Amino acid sequence: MAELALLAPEPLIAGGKRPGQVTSEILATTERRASPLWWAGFLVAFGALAAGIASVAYLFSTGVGTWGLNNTVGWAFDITNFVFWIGIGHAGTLISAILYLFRQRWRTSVNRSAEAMTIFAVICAGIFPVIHLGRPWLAYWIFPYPNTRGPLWINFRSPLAWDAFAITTYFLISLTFWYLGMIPDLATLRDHTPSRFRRRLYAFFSLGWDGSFRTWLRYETVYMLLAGLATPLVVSVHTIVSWDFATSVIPGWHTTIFPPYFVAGAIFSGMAMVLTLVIVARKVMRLEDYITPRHIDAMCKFLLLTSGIVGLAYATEFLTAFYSENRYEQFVFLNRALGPYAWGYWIMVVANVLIPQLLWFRRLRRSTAAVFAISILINVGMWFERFIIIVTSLHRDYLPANWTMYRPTLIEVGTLVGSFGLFFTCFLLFCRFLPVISMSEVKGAIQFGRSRPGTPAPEESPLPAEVHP
Amino acid sequence: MASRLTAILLALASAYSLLLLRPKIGSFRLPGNQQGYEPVQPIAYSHRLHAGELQIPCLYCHFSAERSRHAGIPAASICMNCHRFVTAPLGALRAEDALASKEKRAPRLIVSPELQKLYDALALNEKREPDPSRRPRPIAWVRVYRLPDFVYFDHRAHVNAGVACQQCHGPVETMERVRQVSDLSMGWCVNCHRQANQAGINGRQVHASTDCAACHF
Amino acid sequence: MTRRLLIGLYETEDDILAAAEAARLRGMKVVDVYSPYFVHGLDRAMGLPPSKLPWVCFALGVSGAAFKVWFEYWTTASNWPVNVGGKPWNSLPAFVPITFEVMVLFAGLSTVLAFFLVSRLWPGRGAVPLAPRTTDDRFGLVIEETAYFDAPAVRRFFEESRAVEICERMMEEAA
Amino acid sequence: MRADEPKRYWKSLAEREGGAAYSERAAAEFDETPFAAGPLGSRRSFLQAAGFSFAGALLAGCRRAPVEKAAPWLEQPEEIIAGRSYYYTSTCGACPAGCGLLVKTRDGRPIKLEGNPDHPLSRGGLCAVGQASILGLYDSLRPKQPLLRGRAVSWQEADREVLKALAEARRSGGAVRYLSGTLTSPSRLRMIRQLLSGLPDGRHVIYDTLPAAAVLDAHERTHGVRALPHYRFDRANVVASFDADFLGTWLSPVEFTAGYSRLRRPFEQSPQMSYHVQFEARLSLTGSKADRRIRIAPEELPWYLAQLCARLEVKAQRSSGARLESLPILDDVAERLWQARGRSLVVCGAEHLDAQLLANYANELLGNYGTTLDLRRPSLQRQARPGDFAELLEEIATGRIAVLFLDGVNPVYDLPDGEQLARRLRKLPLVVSLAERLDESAEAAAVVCPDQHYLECWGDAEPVRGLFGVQQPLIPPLRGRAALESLAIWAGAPKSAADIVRETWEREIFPRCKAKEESFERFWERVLHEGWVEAEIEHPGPAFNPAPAQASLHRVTRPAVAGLTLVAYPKIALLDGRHAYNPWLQELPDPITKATWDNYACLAPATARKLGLTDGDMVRLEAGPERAVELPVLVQPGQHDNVVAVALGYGGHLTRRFANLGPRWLGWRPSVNAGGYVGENIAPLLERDGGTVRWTRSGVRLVPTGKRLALAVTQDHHTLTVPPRLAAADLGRRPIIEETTLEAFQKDPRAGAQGHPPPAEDLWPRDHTFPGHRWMMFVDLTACTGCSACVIACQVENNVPVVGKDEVRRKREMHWIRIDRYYSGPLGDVDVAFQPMMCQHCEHAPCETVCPVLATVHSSEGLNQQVYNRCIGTRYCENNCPYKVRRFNWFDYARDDRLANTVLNPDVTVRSRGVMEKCTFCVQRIQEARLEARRRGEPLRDGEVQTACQQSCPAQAIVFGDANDPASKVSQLLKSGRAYRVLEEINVRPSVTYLRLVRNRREAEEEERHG
Repeated sequence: MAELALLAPEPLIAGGKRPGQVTSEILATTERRASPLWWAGFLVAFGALAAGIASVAYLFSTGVGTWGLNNTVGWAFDITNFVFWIGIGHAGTLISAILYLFRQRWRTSVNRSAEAMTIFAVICAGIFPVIHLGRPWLAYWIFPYPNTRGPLWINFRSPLAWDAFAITTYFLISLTFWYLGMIPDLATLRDHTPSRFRRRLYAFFSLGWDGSFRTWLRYETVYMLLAGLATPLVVSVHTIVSWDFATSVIPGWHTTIFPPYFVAGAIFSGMAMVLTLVIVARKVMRLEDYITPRHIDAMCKFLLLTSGIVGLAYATEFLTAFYSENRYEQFVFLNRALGPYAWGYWIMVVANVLIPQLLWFRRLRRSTAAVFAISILINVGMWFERFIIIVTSLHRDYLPANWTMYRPTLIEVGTLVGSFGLFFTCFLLFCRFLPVISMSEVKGAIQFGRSRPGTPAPEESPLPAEVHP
Repeated sequence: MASRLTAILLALASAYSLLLLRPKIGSFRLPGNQQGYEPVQPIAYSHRLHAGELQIPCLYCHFSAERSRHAGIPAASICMNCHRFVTAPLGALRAEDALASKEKRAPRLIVSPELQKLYDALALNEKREPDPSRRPRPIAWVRVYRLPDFVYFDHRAHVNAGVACQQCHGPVETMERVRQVSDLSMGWCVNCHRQANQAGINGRQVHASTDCAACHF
Repeated sequence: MTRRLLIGLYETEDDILAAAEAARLRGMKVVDVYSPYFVHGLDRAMGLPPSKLPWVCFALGVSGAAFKVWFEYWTTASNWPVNVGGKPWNSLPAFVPITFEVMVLFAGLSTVLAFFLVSRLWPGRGAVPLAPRTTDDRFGLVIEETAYFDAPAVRRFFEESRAVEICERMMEEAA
Repeated sequence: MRADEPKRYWKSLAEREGGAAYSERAAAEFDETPFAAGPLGSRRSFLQAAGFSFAGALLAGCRRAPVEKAAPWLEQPEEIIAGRSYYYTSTCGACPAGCGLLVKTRDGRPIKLEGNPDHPLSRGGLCAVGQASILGLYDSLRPKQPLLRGRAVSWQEADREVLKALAEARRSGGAVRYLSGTLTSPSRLRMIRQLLSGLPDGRHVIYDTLPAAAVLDAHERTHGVRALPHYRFDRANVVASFDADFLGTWLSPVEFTAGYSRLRRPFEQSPQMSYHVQFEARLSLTGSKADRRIRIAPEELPWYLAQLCARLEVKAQRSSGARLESLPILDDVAERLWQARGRSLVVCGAEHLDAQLLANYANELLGNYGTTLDLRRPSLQRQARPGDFAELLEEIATGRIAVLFLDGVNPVYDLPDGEQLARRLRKLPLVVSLAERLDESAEAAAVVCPDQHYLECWGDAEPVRGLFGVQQPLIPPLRGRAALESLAIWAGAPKSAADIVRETWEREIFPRCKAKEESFERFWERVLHEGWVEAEIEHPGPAFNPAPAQASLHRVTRPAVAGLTLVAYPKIALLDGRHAYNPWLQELPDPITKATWDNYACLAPATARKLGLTDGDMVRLEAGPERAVELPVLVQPGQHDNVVAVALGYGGHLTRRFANLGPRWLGWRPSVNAGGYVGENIAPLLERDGGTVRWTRSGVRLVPTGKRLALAVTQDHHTLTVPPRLAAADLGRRPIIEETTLEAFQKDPRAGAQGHPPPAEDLWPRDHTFPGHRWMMFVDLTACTGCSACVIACQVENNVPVVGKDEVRRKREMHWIRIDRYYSGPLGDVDVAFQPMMCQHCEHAPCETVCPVLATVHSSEGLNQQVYNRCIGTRYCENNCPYKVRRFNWFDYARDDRLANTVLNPDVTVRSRGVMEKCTFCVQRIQEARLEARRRGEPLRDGEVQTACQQSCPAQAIVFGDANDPASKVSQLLKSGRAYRVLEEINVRPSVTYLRLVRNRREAEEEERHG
């Protein structure tokens, strides 16, 4: 990988850490009292979660009618949020698995939080297909189980059934991957924590890990196997999500470009979300030495690449519609760009394609504030991308008599806010109680880029930090 | 050593509790499954006696099974077709006669307490003549076989296709009190339809649809 | 039978690599190495063969996929064929996505479970750390006393190979 | 009729009366069926409970369902078997048109009205209002008991009060007036005569809210008889209609539609259709079907008629010297009429004497009297005499009335000075109302003796002279007392309604019918079985006197048209507001505007643009001093620029009941306006001219208020052309509706085809053959008038809930069949096309593939099945439906009114919250017909299965049947060149085929319009 060559000269971890220092510094966040900033963040997130719970409770008690949907637009915020969160959930596994397979050692600083983000994002995503049901208490019917109805199985031809399997698999594999990566660190925590209660807890979850190298060897094999499985899984999951749309007959949905387009979009939005979180985390938790501008820089380049792919997809859609000579297809795309939801379309184009182009400038890539702002904008843009795909394709489809407009209700907004609340609540709890950075991996990577392994590295790298192509 | 003992004790305890719970577990049914339901009816009408011993055809009373969705519970007037004349078993009548002559009174016309309920429902007096001072009151039987409201079962289709009543209702002619024999689950319906399509009914080719809309609309 | 284990604790990756290799080459009985992270090259230094877990992964992945394809075919085309949108009874292309997912699920979960089984890891298993700080920043080389290399010889070896700390454990073994 | 068929009619009075006695008893008993009123509430809860079964699985102790009792009859009725539907004949009482009915009853209650296919007027059709009128029977707000000054009292007490006043009037010679709408019931008229004859000053005054008095007056002058001709559209090859909405609301729409559409079915075998030209100010349903539509201001109408007459005079060489002005369109119309003389028809709906005289003259010149206009058997509808009514109002004003009876009229609501009238009524010694429900006039009456619904009492009708229909009670009375019985009591000879009706028929009708039966009994049996009977008419048609018409011809001049003219009009569903209580009708989208739950000010696009108004802007409509109503604007293409059109029938007290309609949640908004009514009453803006309320008023003003009101319309985009900037120039129009001209059709039956048939070969193996039946539906777009009868028929048949204005506004209406209406052509002079759209039952249904739980799958007979109890509500099917015909239960739509629930069809599941539903092709009817055929051991014949929409369609535009039966009607239609399928190119292979819309135009004309 070219990336490797570019990154090799600069140390991955600044400050010339020694392994013991790594342990104490990373565990510091879990062992000292929570900072007021953490509490503030937690309360905000929990408040949002409470709003979401209230919205969903109201939804369950009253009906899906409390959302702004109608006979023509059967999905809007619900599936937008679902695809959005699933997309977010993709960067975690991507960073962990794909970069692991490509031996991108810079991943060690961010993979843990990225994987946690995946888990929480998939939880957030998984909620929506359930709550959007008319009769959510029957959601389990989507799985085939022996029953007294004949037995009546499920429709394996339905992309929603595929979805159910894909998301379940993705969640389980991601969870396993995350947990597996955390076992050595949990053992470290177990041996490090002064609290008896916590020791017992960590002891339970660390499964009796003792750092035996024979286990380590198998562990590395399993980890690599999982990474190898997770990589096509990431691609398949978002491909399947895109098939929810691509296999339909609705113009604007029925497009073969969707799988690569969605996967690229997912990685794009996921990476942006990782950036947002990591930038906050390194500041709040004083992990600047572990998450260095180099990491951010590398992720920015990834953003630039995926933004390009997404932009290309936007253009391609218009091109296919143009040469299809299909009146319905052409209309849908013109309606996106010029119709009543044009504002959403242009937010999407600006935020996802135009603004990320700023990342061509190295100075901006190195400015955490700028990257933070751009990453947030990308998240907004990617949310709108899904909204536009779903709503504008539905609200004006084949028969003009069916055309309607969609307007969200407060309950829907509350549910969206609630999903962010859930995500950040989980993430903040994770930061508080688990090592946000994979200690065992960082310890293995601290020598990387240093002139002589094992000895303290100079403060500044003697080599040029980066070679421009 | 102590832990091993505890484990053995625990295993024994759980085995014992399983043994205790066995009837409960054996009778476990999914919700909605009323198989084995055998409610007490307002009149202790015996299908064993009428359909079994006396061999009255099912369709004599449940005649609408041929022409309607519902098999129907016969009207009291159908009962009266016979019970206008038959008021009790011969033995009971003789016993009453004997008792009456012993007590030196006229024998009562209505001996059976169950038939008394029928005559009461029709507001008949002791001579089984309409009693204008009383109001007829219909007999509220307890429904045994019940399907959810989203299922449309049609007796007419089955009876005319030659499906025996006992196929679903079991040996009613042997039951004192009617019991729900089949579990009335969808799988039970569908399997019968499948078998009928393959094997026919009484050697006759039939088309028993397994379309959803055969029952759900 | 009682086994006498000697543990040398090292501070750096290079030291443990050198020490483990040296111990093996000298013919000492290297029981295990305990390390806070995966040290590349240590398997070669210790002469450990590669793990067989990939075979488990492959076998279970394939059987998961096979089971799912069969199950999908059986439910949709055989057990109760239902006309869905005019699609053929056996809509094989439509079965691919779930088959793939189930393959990954089977392969992934079973590999991890196999790993836990082989490595004897389970919740609540009490860990017996042979040496302190091996989950933090120390590398522990565990060598068993044998007839050729008695305890003092091993201790000497540890001191020569820059061990920062040496300790001993006695282990009862049934077999 | 075979003895064993499901349709069963009464065979004898004794039998029927026995039945009534039985059903009275039956109603008191429990019902054996699980679908009767009682357990209905539990159906929904059961669905829910089934849903929670997973949770229930954990509670092993609670596994027994609640005990359900079943009480059979005590006395087995001979004819009735529980669970079977029986059909009885009756006559529709929703309006005086008197269409023939077959009432479907189940276990002692009517549940659906169907047109009687043998009825000579309606021929099997039934309009939306008629279909919906069954809900009136189960209206729980109808008063049970009489009211004496607002207090519920016993019948004896009410009768005492009335009899006392009548006795007083008899003694003192006080005036007794009986005010009613047009009554076509011979029995009712006889009883009124009987009541009034015993009084010194008793008079029956007839007053119509939807009058045709000018037609009557015109015929009085030209023919010497005050009669309303029986228009025979089934014989008219050329129709020129001047503001007569004969397909929608004028006189007898079902009959007219049936006749009209018979001549408008171009097929290859007979590529002919009638020609229809419409002159009108607003866009009416009838105008929307016209081959040629000319927008005229209401004031210009007599002049146009005069010009037509002048041209016809010339052609008939009977010119009276009227001046001919250059009007090429009229030249063409006159020519066509002349070519079809004797088979043409000029009708005029305006309440304008000159116009009506001229229309008569035109018909006379064309020789249409005796062929397309029947005066020997005149229509007996709309018999009002405005003069009498004016006199009565005068009498009321001066208080010279002792007793006033109000029967089926609501003048307090209808009249511009209704409030004043109400005050005056309260001052009268005694006002007795026979209203079915408490409307404005009943509220002003001292005594209310509620009449019964026509399905629960005896009655009869004579809509056209010599054609008698009978009404029979089909349920023990739920509310009120039959007006016939009230009248008999007040006349001093109490008698049951059954006896009264029988007596009338025996004495008055039987002798006139020259029946083949010897005895009345046998005759009566036949009448009850058939529902109607025709009597002989002896007198010849009257002679024509041209003088008054010619005078009009010379009197009428062309008026100057300026300013805004208010035009009040009856809507298809609401008419004059008598059915405003009916939520089905309130929620029925107007076929033209597609609006529900409101009336509004329709403005022509040019006018709206000039005033800067768009849909939903609130305006104050001001007429005269201090008369104003605030209404939302609705821009109506095709309307005359100088006209504001507002619907009648809204804003009445009967609509107050809808205040809490619809699912209650945070975002809920009421279906009524701030005043508590649905819509606004427009009557205060109109002018009363003696006994006539003028429906047009010139010189009204529109003042924008700056407020807005979201109209509950079901269609937002009105054309098949997408907004121009959103489409490439040549791809803007969507080939959803295909249309052609008659001329093109005659050259090529496939003319106008635009679709791309899908490739014959299939990607998949042919796994799905349909060896048994293959159900298909055809919809003839040429025949369909958009009247929406099918919508209500479907709603009744399939238990479709009412959702309320707020839900409709949110585009969540539940109708399984909707009528898409598309405009084309220039905005001022639009062409209208209607397209009934329901589930297309696609062979390659996109909805089925995407449902994860197999809740919607295909049947072996080509039906797209929706299994409610399996549905979990992903709505994926709805999204993936290219026709968007699926309907989702967003909430648990209210079914709180137990009495109203009685109307539910026990053969169709009531859907709970969170499940999808849609048109099933009336699978319950297929199932019923199939099982009955099997029971008889016969194959299912073509036509035995009729869907509800097909059954009610007055134009017979819908055909349903088995495409695997080579002799079936659908198999024949499949071969038609007009057949096309919507969105054929996406290869979903729908089972619904449309027959191309053909307009009787020349190709050049069409090109000129759309070129």
